[in-house]
This record gives sequence, structure tokens and C-alpha cells, in this order.
Amino acid sequence: MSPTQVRGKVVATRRVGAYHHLTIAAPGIPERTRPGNFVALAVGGPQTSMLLRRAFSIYRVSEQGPTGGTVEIVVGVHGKGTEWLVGCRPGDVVDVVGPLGKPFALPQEPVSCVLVGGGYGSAPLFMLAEGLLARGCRVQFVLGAATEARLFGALDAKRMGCPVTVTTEDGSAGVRGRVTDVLPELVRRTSSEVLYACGPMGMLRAVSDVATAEGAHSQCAVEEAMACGIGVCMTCVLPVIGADGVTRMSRSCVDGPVFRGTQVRWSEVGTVPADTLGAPKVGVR
Amino acid sequence: MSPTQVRGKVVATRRVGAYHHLTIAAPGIPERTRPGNFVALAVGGPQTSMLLRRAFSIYRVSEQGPTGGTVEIVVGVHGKGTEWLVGCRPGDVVDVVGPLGKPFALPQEPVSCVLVGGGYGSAPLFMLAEGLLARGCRVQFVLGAATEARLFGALDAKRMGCPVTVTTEDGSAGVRGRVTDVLPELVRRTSSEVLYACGPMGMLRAVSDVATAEGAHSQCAVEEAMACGIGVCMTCVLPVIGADGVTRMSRSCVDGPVFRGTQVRWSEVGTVPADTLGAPKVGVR
Amino acid sequence: MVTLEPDLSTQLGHWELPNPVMTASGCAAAGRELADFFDLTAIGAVVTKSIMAAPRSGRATPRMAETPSGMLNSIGLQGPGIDAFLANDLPYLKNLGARALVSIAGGSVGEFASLAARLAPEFWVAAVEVNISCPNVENRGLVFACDPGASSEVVSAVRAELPARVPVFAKLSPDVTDITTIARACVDAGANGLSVINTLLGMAIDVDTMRPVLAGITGGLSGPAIRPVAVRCVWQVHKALPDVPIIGIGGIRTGLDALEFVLAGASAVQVGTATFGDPSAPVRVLGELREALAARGIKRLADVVGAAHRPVEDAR
Amino acid sequence: MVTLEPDLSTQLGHWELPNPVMTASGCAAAGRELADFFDLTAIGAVVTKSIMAAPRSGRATPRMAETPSGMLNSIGLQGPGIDAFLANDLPYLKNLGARALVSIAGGSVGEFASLAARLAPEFWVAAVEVNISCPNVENRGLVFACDPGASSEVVSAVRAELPARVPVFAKLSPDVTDITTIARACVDAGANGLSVINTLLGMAIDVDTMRPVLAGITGGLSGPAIRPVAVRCVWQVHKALPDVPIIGIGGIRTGLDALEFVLAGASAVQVGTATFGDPSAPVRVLGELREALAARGIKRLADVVGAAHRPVEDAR
Ligand SMILES: Cc1cc2nc3c(=O)[nH]c(=O)nc-3n(C[C@H](O)[C@H](O)[C@H](O)COP(=O)(O)OP(=O)(O)OC[C@H]3O[C@@H](n4cnc5c(N)ncnc54)[C@H](O)[C@@H]3O)c2cc1C
Ligand SMILES: Cc1cc2nc3c(=O)[nH]c(=O)nc-3n(C[C@H](O)[C@H](O)[C@H](O)COP(=O)(O)OP(=O)(O)OC[C@H]3O[C@@H](n4cnc5c(N)ncnc54)[C@H](O)[C@@H]3O)c2cc1C
Ligand SMILES: Cc1cc2nc3c(=O)[nH]c(=O)nc-3n(C[C@H](O)[C@H](O)[C@H](O)COP(=O)(O)O)c2cc1C
Ligand SMILES: Cc1cc2nc3c(=O)[nH]c(=O)nc-3n(C[C@H](O)[C@H](O)[C@H](O)COP(=O)(O)O)c2cc1C
Ligand code: FES
Ligand code: FES
Repeated sequence: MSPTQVRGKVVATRRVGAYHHLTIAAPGIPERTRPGNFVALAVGGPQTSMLLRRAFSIYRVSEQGPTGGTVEIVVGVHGKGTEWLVGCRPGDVVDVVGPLGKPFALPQEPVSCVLVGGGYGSAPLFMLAEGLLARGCRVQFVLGAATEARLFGALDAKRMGCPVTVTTEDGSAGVRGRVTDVLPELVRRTSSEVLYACGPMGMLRAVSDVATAEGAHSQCAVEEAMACGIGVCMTCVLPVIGADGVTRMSRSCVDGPVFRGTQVRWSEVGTVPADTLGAPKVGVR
Repeated sequence: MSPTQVRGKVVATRRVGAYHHLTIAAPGIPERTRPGNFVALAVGGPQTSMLLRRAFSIYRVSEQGPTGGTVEIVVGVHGKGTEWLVGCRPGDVVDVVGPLGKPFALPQEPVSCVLVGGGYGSAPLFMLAEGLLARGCRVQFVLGAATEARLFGALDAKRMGCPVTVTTEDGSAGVRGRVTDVLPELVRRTSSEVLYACGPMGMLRAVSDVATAEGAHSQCAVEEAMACGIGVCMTCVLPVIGADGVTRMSRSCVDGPVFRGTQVRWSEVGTVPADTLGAPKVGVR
Repeated sequence: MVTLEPDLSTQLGHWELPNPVMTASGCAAAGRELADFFDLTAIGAVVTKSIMAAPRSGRATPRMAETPSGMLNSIGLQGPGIDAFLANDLPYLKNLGARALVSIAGGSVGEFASLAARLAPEFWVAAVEVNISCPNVENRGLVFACDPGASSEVVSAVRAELPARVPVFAKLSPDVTDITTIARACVDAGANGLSVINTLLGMAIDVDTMRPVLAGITGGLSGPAIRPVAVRCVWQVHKALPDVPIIGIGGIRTGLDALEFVLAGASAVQVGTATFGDPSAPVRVLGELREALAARGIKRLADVVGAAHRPVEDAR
Repeated sequence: MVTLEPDLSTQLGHWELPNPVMTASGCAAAGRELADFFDLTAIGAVVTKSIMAAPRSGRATPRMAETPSGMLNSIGLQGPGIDAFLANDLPYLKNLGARALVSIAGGSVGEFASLAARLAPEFWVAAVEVNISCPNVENRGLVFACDPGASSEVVSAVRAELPARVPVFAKLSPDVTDITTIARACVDAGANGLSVINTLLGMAIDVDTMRPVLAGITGGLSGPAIRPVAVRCVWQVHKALPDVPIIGIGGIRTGLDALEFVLAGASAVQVGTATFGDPSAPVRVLGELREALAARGIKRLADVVGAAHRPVEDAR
């Protein structure tokens, strides 16, 4: 569905652990949103020195509301733009472009799925779970983070009646360790056929590897630094193998952020693999 | 008195006609302030694209207050910085440098004085009037503006028990016309010996001319675009005749903003008069 | 009194455009993605990402860094190559009826010439922009735009391959001691107009990794940060070559910014980086420019091209 | 674990400084005004406004325009002339015990030489910075810094007049095709170090009056907007001349900005325009730099000068 640009208005802000949950009235966006889409927000106000938008996975949408449809996002403070964003107060104006990107692909059959979220990466998984449940899929969550404050959504998952496994690297909640420590066993036990993942690159790669090893599909939502979010700048690329078997530097904002795990050349993200279409010849610059 | 830099906090904002009256807690500044001093405020917040401070005459100060000493200014929206400033809410932080500049010189004798303000230019005149009254001077005000909304302080003047003549160019309040239409007669009638003025350049020049014609002194507070406000950048200069009779490009932020009317080469402001110290030789660049 | 709509049409040599606002090369891909946000036929022209002869992967990531009021990019001219571009990308603009200014880039004079030759039969292409800010592989990677001789060679080669009706714009780099020397060389070589300016060479270092932020080490600086440099370049070029049409580029974000370039001597403008922050920027700038002219009682855009150069009648 | 205070001392050739942060020429007058805001002896050095032989009125106003994350200035080197400077201004810094880096400017090689000769007896002056971004009145107003020959002549003339113990820094302009050529010419002529960079030539046009904003038409662009260009220049010069001490200048506003320049190859930095927005910027930057080093476990500033040039041990 094609994106739109709206002058959004902050409706509510709320702290959730280490994150900030923002609800923004952004009419026109909710009805077009599919799970895995993201929004790009202008930050800093009219005289800001920050020119570029910031991308956030859509956590929830609501098509109605006193102020029109709303979009909800979960923001971790990273740098100056997110710092500004979490300082917004209800009533403040935030320009929103969305929904952007390719959403998660849903299975045709009512299969069993594992949804893996790392940190705020779990945000888009709950809309996805709703979609999967509506198709009769079985859904289980694995939510991981460095520490309990950086976990997001365990309650949402429980509220949906889905089994949740939590891992934290410091053991402050759930199993001490990483999501991939518990994943293979869970996939096998639940005979899951699709793994969905959103989180840091290392996690995505590991989930993709587990899927391959267990004979499952994987759908991974990547996070690459983006300047435009709409496909015109070519900054957000990573090496992706096409249907024709050829590797191209693909734009994660329009060709992604969701890719099949097997499409992405995980170990070469950040480089241009030598066999990429149009790669510089060795020794030539 | 040497200036200081403090993290101020907006205490109150209030619309007054076309202007905004801001009260800022800025401990350390009130006790150093003399009438005619100004403050320089940082605008736009941490990630702003606006690098330079904005200068405002000090309208009032109060050495005590629940939040420490406060400074009051009167802001007319001019461009993006003042736009930002008047959007501040109580509690917002504003970095303040002040008090800056040379204050108005007070007469040794209890003479009669006329205080002439144009638009928000009248802001610094009320502290000045207090000082003059305390010395036993007689004080009368002439306040002018393009239109009634752009008048400032007529009530303050009345509250101080001083006679006030108001002029507006459109006749929406007081006498239709300019301050200088009423000034010569008033100076004569009150046998005033000093004219104090703050407002647009054209007005200052006219006040200075009236003073000369009437055999009075004049003290004019100029307003030149400033980058630093503290004397280090050399952007705020105008041609001023020194005690030695030599014209120099003087910094209005530290050598002013108050000058004796006879010191300033009013008709040549914006140029470098040929006889200025170090002026380029004609034909040489 | 009735406020008349200002006449925004503009003339770039023999190329007439209904209005002066374009996208900038590399900031609009080949146009299609922006069609979600505005009507591409509403603006003066769509400028496509510089295309090269062969497909190109571009550089490794990170390819960008945000800087104060600007950004650095080091894309490395990623693109599908001229064949795929003509087959898959350009027809979209043609079918839509948008005016296309096609940007070409090469590593050698020959590559530029062959790109121009491929475009020659595309009779509907409105104009060609020659991106000479590329390293010349045949001369130690020296950027063409930094040398009047190399710039001249590229421009004449391109000019020779294209029919006279297709105007050729040479896009200048600000990273030179004297931009008017390069401008003159390009015009003498047959350029019908000049695109002023490309990005400034810049770089950023990550204070945590202690390495350059960009995989390409240096990158091109764009955005409002560079606007004063771009306005100065347009001013200098217009002053040196008052009859040569100029497309002003660099940090344009609002209609007033566009007007600043027009007053400096530009007959048209391109909106680049601002599109990343606001995907409808080109059409918004056009609307704001129209309003700015109307508010100033300017009836024809053409009347104020270079107006800031006119002698002041009276000193104040 | 005890966090040790990082060692901020730095060595610029044979000039040793307790810390690397200085004011920038033209952004601190002759120091006195800033003493209201911080202790001038706390920073590495106070760099004075470029002084010329005779008193100079400077240009007409307006002399400045704020631009996105930057500003334009066209002061025209206003100053009292070397005699009054030595009599009235410089003694203040001497009496305070501050380290002074005196900047000189001239319209001819002879003027530079005579300024240096006047400074030679001021044994306490720590160093001299040669502002070669001035028009050469003897050569059609061509800026010295744009020509390696002219730059070289100025530097050798200055070097010849000063005792060997006084280091001479040549201040480079970024407005050149290849800054390393000018850098090399200055070093070959005897410069002990390089100040990189001066402002970029820019301009702004008032969209209401339709005239250039600055009375001087063009002006120098400074502030964070130009930082990526400045970092690139420092990087290029350090790469070309790894043994030459560099003072990094351009858009430094925070300690992390300063660190960026150090990593690019600067042994010291100057804080210019940021001082206008924050009069205590130089000393704040120093404090932030100290913290940044401590937070990264860097014990000695000198250990990370140019660190971003080191080959990457392991690709990720
Ligand atoms: C598809 C997608 C979905 C995302 N979803 C979320 C989310 O749900 N919650 C959340 O907290 N964060 C999310 N992020 C990351 C978020 O966009 C960055 O944290 C944010 O842009 C950082 O901005 P900043 O100004 O705080 O940091 P700065 O470092 O100051 O940003 C500077 C520039 O780099 C870009 N940038 C820096 N880091 C990233 C990054 N990790 N990803 C993309 N751009 C980056 C910024 O957009 C900006 O242009 C997502 C990113 C992408 C690409
Ligand atoms: C000594 C002094 C006292 C002043 N007192 C008052 C006052 O009491 N109330 C009030 O409303 N205004 C006052 N001004 C004017 C006020 O400083 C400007 O209106 C304000 O700086 C404009 O900022 P801006 O961002 O809105 O405009 P912009 O045009 O965006 O400002 C751009 C830049 O130009 C400078 N600038 C522009 N116009 C002026 C100007 N007229 N004077 C100085 N700098 C300017 C700004 O400081 C800024 O650096 C005073 C100015 C001076 C010098
Ligand atoms: C991400 C990006 C990619 C660019 N790619 C090209 C390009 O392929 N060809 C070209 O001539 N200019 C390219 N440019 C330069 C722009 O066309 C423009 O000249 C420059 O960015 C200044 O304008 P702006 O400040 O409006 O962006 C690119 C700029 C950016 C930011
Ligand atoms: C108002 C102003 C005046 C300046 N005057 C001089 C000068 O006299 N001599 C000089 O070498 N540089 C001068 N500069 C340049 C600065 O020293 C510095 O090189 C430049 O501004 C970049 O640094 P910044 O971005 O930190 O300001 C001046 C800069 C400004 C803003
Ligand atoms: S972010 Fe611009 S193309 Fe993806
Ligand atoms: S404003 Fe900087 S010297 Fe006056």
C-alpha cells in the first residue's frame, strides 16, 4: 500500500522499561499498515539541524480515535533525534511518513510460528501475531534483551494467550542467555515452520541459521541506517540474493525491511561481496 | 559590572499587545544590571541550526523570587529565533548571558529628562526612570509606535506618576504622528536637559537632532545586528566619534548600546565614513 | 486589487520549462518512488540519479552520516547501468509525461560519449546533465570537474553525440580554487547550461570506533549547511557568464531558498537532500516560490533572475 | 579502579602546550572580553584577531548573516594596527600569563615580514599564525592561500624575521582544488605547523531587498555547518604530511567534535564561532574532551592524534 505524509500529533507518551511508548495521531496511516511496516518521523522542529527522518517499526495502529487514527511506536533513546522525540509532549506536532517498507509475508496455511524479538525489535511482532492468529496459526514468542529493562512486550504476548520464552543476557529476567539458546529446541518442540524475527543484525543472522538448520522459513526485519526511508537515496542497502540468484545491494527501506533469511548475505552485511552485480573489480577502484 | 552566563528558566510568559513579556529566572544577573543593559539569549534548543544569541533590553529585574533573581524582557517576533523564544513555556531552560553593554549615563544634577521609546524600545526606559526619579530628576515619557498594539509601557509610565505623551503613526492611540512631532515642544516646555532614547535608528537620529537643536544632551541606545554580544566578533559596529575627535567603527555591544547622540554619525551608519580611522583609501580596496 | 498568479515559466537556453523546480540527481532515484507523494509532472523536471554504462554496486555501508544541517553520502554511484535504466526506469517517466533531465556519469571520456550516444535516440528526453564530479580512471582518479581540460573533453564528447535540440548541462563541483574557470571551459566545449553545485568533499569520524564513519572514508556534503557556498558559486558563475543558463543547487529547502538562488542568477533550481526529510519538498518549494513571488509583486520569475547583481540605485 | 586524569598535553613541533584547546582568530578579539567568562590561562592558547600593520576600519555593515548551523562574516580585518595592538592589547595577555598565538595578516609579502619583525622582540609570544587568506594587493587581490607560490613567499618572509624558537603556523583556506599542495608549499617554506581551516567563501541574498545581505557581498562561512569539510582537510593534510603538527579548526562546538579533529590528525584545535553562542565554549570543550578521553580509557591525548588513519586490524 502506498505511503502517505501527514502532520501527526502526539497523543500520549509513556515510559516502558528503558523505552518510550508514543501514540501519535496520524490519520491515513493506520488503515494502510501491515505488520512489519515502519514509519519515518521528522525530528527536532522547524529550525533543527537534523535533516533526516528517523525510522520506527509500527507497534500498533488504531483506525479510530478522538483525534483520528493513531500509530504507536516504541522508542529507545539512541542519539539526538530519539532524545528529542521522547521529550515530546501531548499536543506536539510530528510529521509522519508511512506506512513504509515491505511487511512480513504470512503463511498460506495455519502453521506453527515462532516470533523472535530482540529489545525494541519485538514491537512489530504483536500486530504480526494478530494476523497469524486470525489465520489460525499457532504463535509462540521468544523475547530477548540484554537486561530486563530492555525487554519489550512480554505482557502483550501473554495477553494474546501466546506462550512466551524470555531471555536476558544478564539473567535479570527469564533464561540467562540469548534467544538463539532456546530457539532450536522450541522450533523442534512446536514443529514450527516459520520463524519471524526483528532485532539486531547478529540476532537475525542467528535466527536465519536456526531456521535453515531446522528446515523452517524465516522472515527477518533488518535495521540499516536510512536517510530517506522511501527508496530514493540508496544509503540503506545490504547484499541480498535475488530470485535470479544474483546478489544486489538492495534497499532495506523499500525492498525490505523484511527479507527472507536465506536472501540476505548476513556475514557480508557492511561489505560489497565480490560477486555482487556491478561490484568493483578487485584491484580496480 | 562584568557579565555572567547562567542557565535561566522561564518563569512566566504573557502577551502584551504585539509583544511577549517573558520573565526568566537568571540568578546573578539582576544584582549586576543597570538601566540600558541587555541580555543575550541562546535560542532553539540543543540541536538547533541557530548558532547565535539574540539580544534583548532588560525591562525589569527582581533580585528575589521563589526561583532566584529574575530578568524580564519584552520580545517582538522578528524572525525564527524570536519565534522560538515566544513559544517557550514556563519551566523551559534558556541560557542567558548578561548584563551586557554600557548602561545609560545618569545626570549628576536633579534635572528634567524626556525618555523616548519606539515600539519595544521603551522596555529599558522604566528602570532608567526609577533611577532618575531616585536622583530627584523630573521624568516625562514620549512613547511612539506604528500602531497601538506596538506601543509598550504607557501604563508603566503612568503607574510611576510620570507624564506620558503617546504617538502612533496610524493615530490608533494618542497623537497621530511620530515621537519627534511632539518632542521639541515638550523639551522646551519642561526645560529638559537630557533626552534618553531607545528605538529604531531613524528615531534615535531624530531625537539626537532635537537634543542638539534644543541644547540638551542625548543618550541613545542603538540596535545593531550582533553575533556575539560580548565584544569579540566585530559585527555590531557603527561609526562613532571618540573623545579625541577621531571616528572609529565602534562595537555597539560593549562600547554601546548607549551612546551620546552627538557621538554617532547617524547619517553614515551602515557605511564606513572616509575619515574613519583605517578607512580604505578611495580607489583602493 | 486582484493578485495575479506569477508566471513561473523559465527558459534554459532553448529549453522552456513551465516552472523552475526540479529534483536533484541522486535524491529522487528515477522518480517513481516520489510519485506516492506528489505529481511528478507538476514540477519543472525530474532529474535522474547519474547513470553509468555498466551496472554498479556502489560502495559498502555505512554510506551516510548526518551532520549539522547537512549530510554526508558516499553511495558510489550505485545503479543498474544504462541498458537496464533505459529498459526499466526511464519509460516510467515517459509514460507519465514528466520532463526528464537525465544525469550521466563516467570514468572516462569514452564512457560519457557512449552514454550520450545511447540517450540520443530517446527523443523525448528533455535534457542531459553531465556529472563531471567523478574520478577519471584514466588520470589517477582525478575528478574531471577539478580540471578545466578534462571537463572540456567530457562536455564536447557528450555534446557531439546528442542532437542539438537536447540541451546539455555540465554539473560543477565547488571543490575548486576558481569555479568560473571550469564553468567557462564547459561552456566553451558546448555546454548549453551549468548545474551549480554538486556536493562538497567532507568526512566524519566516529569518536567511538575511532574510524571514518563512511565506508568510503570521504563523502559528499549536502543540505542547507552548504547553501551559502552554493549561492556564492551561482553568483560567481552568473557574474562571469551572464548569458549562460544556470540551474542552482545546494541546500534548497524552502521557496525563499529557491528565490535566493534565482536572485543570484539561477534560472531553475534543484531540490536534493531536503527531499529526504520531506518527500514532497520539490512541489512544496514550488508552491512557496509562487507565493513568495506573488507577495513581492513579481509578475514573472524571469524578471528577477540575477536581480541581486543589478547595481544599487541609491545607497541608503 | 581509579580513573586517571588523561594527559592532555600536546606537542606542536617544539611548542609544548598543557592542553590542545585554543580560541580561533577573530572569534576572541585579543582575549580580554572572554576573561569575564573563563580563565584564559586554563586553555592551551589564546589566538588573537589577525593584526595588520596599519589601523583598519574593516568593512561596512551588515557584516554577518546567520545561516543553517553556520554564519557568514565579512569583517574586513578591522583592527587597531600592530603598534596599538602591541601597546594596548597584547600586554593584557602577557600580564595574565596566558599563552598567546598571535595571528598576522597582510596585503603584501612585505607587510607580513614587517609584522613578524615587530613581533620578534616580544620574546614571550608563544607562536605566530600567518593568516594567508587575505587578498594580495600586489596580484589583483588574489588570495595568498589559493596559490602555493604566494603562500610560500609569505611564510618564508615571516619565518626569516622570527627567532627559531617561535613556531610559525600557516593558516590554510579550504577554497582550493588541492589543499595538500598549499600545505606542502607552506611547510617547505619553513612553517612549523598548519592551522586547518579558515572559513569557506559563501554568500547570502536578502529575499526582501533582493541584494546580498553582507555589505562585502561575499563572506566567510564558519560554524558546525563546515565541520565535515574541515575534518576532511585535516585528514588530507595529515595523510600527506604525517609529521607536520596540525591545529584543527572549523565548527568545533563540543569535546567530541574536538576529538574528531584529533583522530583526523590534529594535535590541537581552535574553537571559533561556537564562542559567539557560548562565551565559555573553549573551556567547556576542553572539559568535555577530557571526559571523552577518560570515558574511552585514553591515557594520553598524544596517543590518538591521527588514530583514524591507522589501518583497521580486523574487518567486521
Ligand atoms: C526499519 C527500522 C525500524 C526501526 N524501528 C525502531 C523502533 O521500533 N524503535 C527504536 O527505538 N528504534 C528503531 N529503529 C532505529 C531508529 O531508527 C534509530 O535508533 C534512530 O534513527 C536513531 O536516531 P538518533 O537521532 O537518536 O541517532 P543518531 O545517531 O543521531 O542518528 C543519526 C542518523 O543516523 C540514522 N540512524 C542511526 N542509527 C540508526 C539505526 N539504528 N537505524 C536506522 N537509522 C539510524 C538516523 O536515522 C539519523 O539519520 C528502526 C530503524 C529502522 C531502519
Ligand atoms: C542591544 C539590543 C537590544 C534589543 N532589545 C530588544 C528588545 O527588547 N525586544 C525585542 O523584541 N528585540 C530587541 N532587539 C532585537 C532582537 O535582538 C532581534 O529582533 C532578534 O535578534 C531577531 O532574532 P530572530 O531570530 O527573530 O531574527 P533573525 O532575522 O532570524 O535573526 C538572524 C540573526 O540576526 C540577528 N538580528 C536580526 N535582527 C536583529 C536586530 N534587530 N538586532 C540585533 N540582532 C538582530 C539575530 O541576533 C540573529 O543572529 C534588540 C537588539 C539589540 C542589539
Ligand atoms: C544521497 C545523494 C546522492 C547523490 N547522487 C548524485 C548523483 O548520482 N549525481 C549527481 O550529479 N549528484 C548527486 N548528488 C548531489 C545532488 O544532486 C546535489 O548536487 C547536492 O546534494 C546538493 O544539493 P542538496 O543540498 O539540495 O542536496 C547526490 C546527493 C546525495 C545527498
Ligand atoms: C567573525 C569572524 C572573524 C574571523 N576573523 C578571522 C581573522 O581575523 N583571522 C583568521 O585567520 N581567521 C578569522 N576567522 C576564521 C576563524 O578563525 C576560523 O578559522 C573559522 O571561523 C572556522 O572555525 P569556527 O567554525 O570554529 O568558527 C574569523 C571567523 C569569524 C566567524
Ligand atoms: S533509506 Fe533511502 S533508499 Fe532506503
Ligand atoms: S556583537 Fe560581537 S563585537 Fe559586538
